[in-house]
Amino acid sequence: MWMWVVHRVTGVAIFFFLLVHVLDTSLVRVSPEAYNEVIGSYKTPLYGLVEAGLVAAILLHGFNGLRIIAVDRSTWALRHQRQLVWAVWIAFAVLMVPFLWRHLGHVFGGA
Amino acid sequence: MTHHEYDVVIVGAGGAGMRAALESSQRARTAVLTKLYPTRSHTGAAQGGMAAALANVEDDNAEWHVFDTVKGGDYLVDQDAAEILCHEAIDAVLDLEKMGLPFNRTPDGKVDQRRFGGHTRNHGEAAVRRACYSADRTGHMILQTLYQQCIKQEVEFFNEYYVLDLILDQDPQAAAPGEEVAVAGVVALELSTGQIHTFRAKSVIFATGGAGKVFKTTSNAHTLTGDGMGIALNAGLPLEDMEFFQFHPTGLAGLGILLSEAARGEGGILRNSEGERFMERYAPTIKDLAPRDMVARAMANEVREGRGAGPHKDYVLLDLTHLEPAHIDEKLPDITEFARTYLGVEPYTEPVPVYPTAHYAMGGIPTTVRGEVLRNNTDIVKGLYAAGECACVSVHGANRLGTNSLLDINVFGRRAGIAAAEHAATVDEAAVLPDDAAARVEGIVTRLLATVSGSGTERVADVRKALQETMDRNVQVFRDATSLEEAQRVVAELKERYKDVAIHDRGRRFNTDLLEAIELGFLLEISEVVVAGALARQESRGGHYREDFPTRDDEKFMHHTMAYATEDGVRLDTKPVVVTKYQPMERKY
Amino acid sequence: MTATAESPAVGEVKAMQVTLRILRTNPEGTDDHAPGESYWQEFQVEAHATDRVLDALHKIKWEQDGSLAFRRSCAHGVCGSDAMRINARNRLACKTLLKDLNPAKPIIVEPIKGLPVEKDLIVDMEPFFASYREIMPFLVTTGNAPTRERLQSPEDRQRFDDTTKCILCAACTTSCPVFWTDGQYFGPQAIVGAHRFIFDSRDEGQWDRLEILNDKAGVWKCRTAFNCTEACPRGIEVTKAISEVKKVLTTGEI
Amino acid sequence: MMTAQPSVRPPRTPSGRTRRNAEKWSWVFMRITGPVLLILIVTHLFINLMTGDGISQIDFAFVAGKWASPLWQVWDLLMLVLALLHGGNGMRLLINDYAHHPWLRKVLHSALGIAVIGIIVLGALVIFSFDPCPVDADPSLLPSFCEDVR
Ligand SMILES: Cc1cc2nc3c(=O)[nH]c(=O)nc-3n(C[C@H](O)[C@H](O)[C@H](O)COP(=O)(O)OP(=O)(O)OC[C@H]3O[C@@H](n4cnc5c(N)ncnc54)[C@H](O)[C@@H]3O)c2cc1C
Ligand code: HEM
Ligand code: SF4
Ligand code: F3S
Ligand code: FES
Repeated sequence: MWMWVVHRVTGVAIFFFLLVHVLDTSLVRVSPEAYNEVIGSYKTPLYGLVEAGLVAAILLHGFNGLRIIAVDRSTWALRHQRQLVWAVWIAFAVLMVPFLWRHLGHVFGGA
Repeated sequence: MTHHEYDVVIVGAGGAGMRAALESSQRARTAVLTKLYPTRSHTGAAQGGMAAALANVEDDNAEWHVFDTVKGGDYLVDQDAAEILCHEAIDAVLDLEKMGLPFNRTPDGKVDQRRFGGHTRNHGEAAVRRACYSADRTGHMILQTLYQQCIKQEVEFFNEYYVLDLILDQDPQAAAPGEEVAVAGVVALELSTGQIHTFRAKSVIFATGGAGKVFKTTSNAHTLTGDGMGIALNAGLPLEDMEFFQFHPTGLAGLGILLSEAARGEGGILRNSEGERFMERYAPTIKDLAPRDMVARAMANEVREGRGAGPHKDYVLLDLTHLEPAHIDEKLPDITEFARTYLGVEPYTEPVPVYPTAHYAMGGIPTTVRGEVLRNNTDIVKGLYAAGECACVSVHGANRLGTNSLLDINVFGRRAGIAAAEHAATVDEAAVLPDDAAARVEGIVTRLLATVSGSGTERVADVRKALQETMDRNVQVFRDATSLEEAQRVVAELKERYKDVAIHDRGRRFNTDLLEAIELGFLLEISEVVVAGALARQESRGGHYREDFPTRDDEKFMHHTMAYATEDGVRLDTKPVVVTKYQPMERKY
Repeated sequence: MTATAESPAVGEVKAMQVTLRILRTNPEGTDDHAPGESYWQEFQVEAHATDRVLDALHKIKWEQDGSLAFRRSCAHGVCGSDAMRINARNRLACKTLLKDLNPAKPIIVEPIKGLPVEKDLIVDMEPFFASYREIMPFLVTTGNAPTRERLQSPEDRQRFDDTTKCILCAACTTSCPVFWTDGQYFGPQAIVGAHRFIFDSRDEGQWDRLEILNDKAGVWKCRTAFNCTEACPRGIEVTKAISEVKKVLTTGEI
Repeated sequence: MMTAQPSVRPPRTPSGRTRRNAEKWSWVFMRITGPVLLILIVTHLFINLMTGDGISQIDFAFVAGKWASPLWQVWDLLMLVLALLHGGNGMRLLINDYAHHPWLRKVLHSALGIAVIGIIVLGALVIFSFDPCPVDADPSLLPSFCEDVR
């Protein structure tokens, strides 16, 4: 049940981010200045964190999506769905840790 | 108050009620009134199987089944009824199969069958596989299948309507022999609103199930309070053979939850504290698969003689440990689960503590083989029918064979349904339901609701507990004059106390407090009849065992008991037993 | 006199105090509460670890407050009357032993969610049964019936064994988060009910049933939350049954 | 008074069966697009955030540099379309779950449809009509290859 909530919340979050993301990227059509100005604001630490959250959401949603698909397709996965929830979190952690380390390095390292 | 009119009204939606409804709703405008949602009925708790001489796995025939039923019932069975039961059994099972019931199957795809107590080949030679089953949830499957068919046929249900009174066009006890007495309808209380409803009908079928809650240790549901029997009694009708109550050998010790006889049919063995297979001493031929009354007595005897197991030496053990776990899972999944859940015992590796539990009322509302209710030994009440555990056709006599009850509800439920609809087609107008038809019920409800303000002094639960404990102590597997007189005294006392009961819930809606108080009234009346019948029957026969009269006495007691409620207590009468082929013999297994 | 023992207990268990916190609703109101208002009430009862929650509820009803309303019948988990939310999980009160609940803390008892509450722990089951009725829960056959039984191999019988166990208790449907948000959803029980017939080799109405479940409110609403499987007191693999129905719908093969 | 309910009380609005397998295809669609998106997005994120200088490298020049290659043009377009359809369909399911009034449902569905189509069209236009070296722009903001073009 909780994974269902996570999936739903992350799905919605990604969707709204995507709307904004396409809009801001569209600014490249307006002018390089406008784009860079907006993107520049993404480079503040606050936005860095939001960005990290987004990546987290995508990874969680994505891996859990794979789990859901597996559960629908195989009886083994269905019977081991609880273990698969752990697998999702582990895969998520394995990717998130190096990412955060690097990403937050960029964000706060001021490079 | 709301008034309804139907051709046929069926009270009860267990196996018997719904089987009747399937027949009558095809032929007449039918309403089914039930105090529980149909799928909650206790038929769903039945486990082991339903008997029919299908001969799918080994040689068998209906005549052997008749013999077993008569002998199992200690010759108190009406043999004409037993013949109908056993011969119609085959179609009853096949009908259910065609309705979709998922029976277990033989390798060649037929309905599988297994052994059950008292069912034998060739008049007692050896146990025969006669019980058609679906794992250990046969009753569940029957109940579900019948309900599903009712949905298909759009049977009209009135769920959670408690029928509390039966209205006849005149007092059946006052009417002269041969005079016509007809049914007019029933009065019911709707649980969700507390409203009283009157139902006028040309035919009424009672299928309200058993009365196991007169005992403390029972396999029966909380709701099996003998309402139908009590209502009939109050309406001036007799109850037949109520002293015969079946104690099932294998109830979970202390709880009474049933472990089906199928456990023994599949090879389970009863052992005492010494590990001895004691049934070898009591029934050398068929041992653990002897009829229930014998096994229950043997168990109680082992405990009495100090060979009980456990810290208090008060139960025996049902040993399944020699069976393959896979076999247990396939054939007995539910009951092994009960042992795990409620006693924390793992049946694969440990024997399960068991002790006899009050299980089945052989007696009930006397009927003919068409389900017509008798108001004395010969006259029927026009338009009134009964079927299932609340009725007594008498196919079970003094002791019911396992799997014969699921059969009974199907065969006689069907017969009652057809007869009721056919009767309704022959009468133009139902008997008049008087304007004050609901007066009695209203009186009871108003009186009980008034106790909320503090006029009563007794608690329903206390009176009920005292009753159940008395019955367990004095009217169980072993009885004698002293114990029965004690029970009689206590029941009389409790009836007095009952007049002072008070309830707490002052509301009208879902007032289950009120209903428990009313149910207690039925329990008290039925207990009184059970005890009176048991006292009068100075012999031992089937489920009724008198230690002061340990043998069967065909000279004096080869007859049914008919009990009537009168102003001054229970009046007993007798009714001859129908004997066609089988003369009473000694009962040995 | 008789050999009936006073409740032959298997191993002695000591009595203890347990607290039950019950969410109550009285449609007609009480002295302190308006009609239909829901409120929490605590009761303390003396009980044994091996007692069921149902026993504790009975103790309350029989000794303290007769107006407490709940449904029950069989008391051993086969009739489906007493599904309720106990410590935030749907269970049958008669199949839940106190010792499995940590009786040191108050035991929280609420009506099952998603169906209208009628009184205390009693909910209106009608919408639930209506869903069941809608999926044609009965064997559909054509042609003449054989004189004997319809044959079915043990393997074919096995295919739908799991879903025949359903006792219509509603624990699954009322634990499903999708059902909570959208009562239009048929709910897992109805799918279990349909599964029982779809995979029955004797049935010929499968495609009508599948058609009904292929609807907006049908199987596709299931988001594999697994609450139903976890709630089912009969141990039915509900999500698996739902999955099998989805599979049939996508592949077109039974 | 409550009467017994012999016949089925309709607890739900039937879909009308105009699009018989709509929900089925929606379900299948989510399962196909999901894994594809996972690959697309993870790669996208990896390139943008993990390689080189991570988030700080992102500016007009970076984007323009990527879109100069048709591979990334197609990649991003695919990502855009699939993500919006997948996400949009997901949102539709949510609306069905939570919005119980028919009119509210209609409003939300329309808003969603407009947003999804609008964004897809906008995004596609941006990707394809994109000029990495706008003439009037400050050259320092442009990708390095613009110098060759000039
Ligand atoms: C645990 C157990 C296992 C059993 N196993 C077997 C077995 O393996 N084989 C076998 O042959 N037999 C078995 N039996 C016996 C058999 O199951 C019952 O005798 C039989 O099911 C009774 O069916 P019924 O239709 O008469 O009553 P029930 O199924 O009890 O139905 C009674 C109906 O009457 C309704 N009702 C009652 N009072 C009222 C009222 N006042 N107003 C309105 N409605 C009312 C109830 O709502 C219910 O619908 C078993 C019994 C038990 C308890
Ligand atoms: C990263 C790869 C992704 C995978 C593997 C994936 C997988 C899935 C799957 C399988 C579902 C169906 C869930 C179900 O039916 O129970 C789903 C639902 C959903 N997805 Fe994705 N998805 C991904 C990316 C996205 C993106 C980028 C968005 C946003 C634009 C998104 C938004 C949603 C939403 C809103 C839902 C509906 C959630 C619900 O109904 O509870 N997903 N996803
Ligand atoms: S599937 Fe399980 S939880 Fe659901 S109604 Fe049936 S028995 Fe109850
Ligand atoms: S809880 Fe609900 S979402 Fe599906 S898996 Fe069970 S039906
Ligand atoms: S009372 Fe029958 S299931 Fe709990």
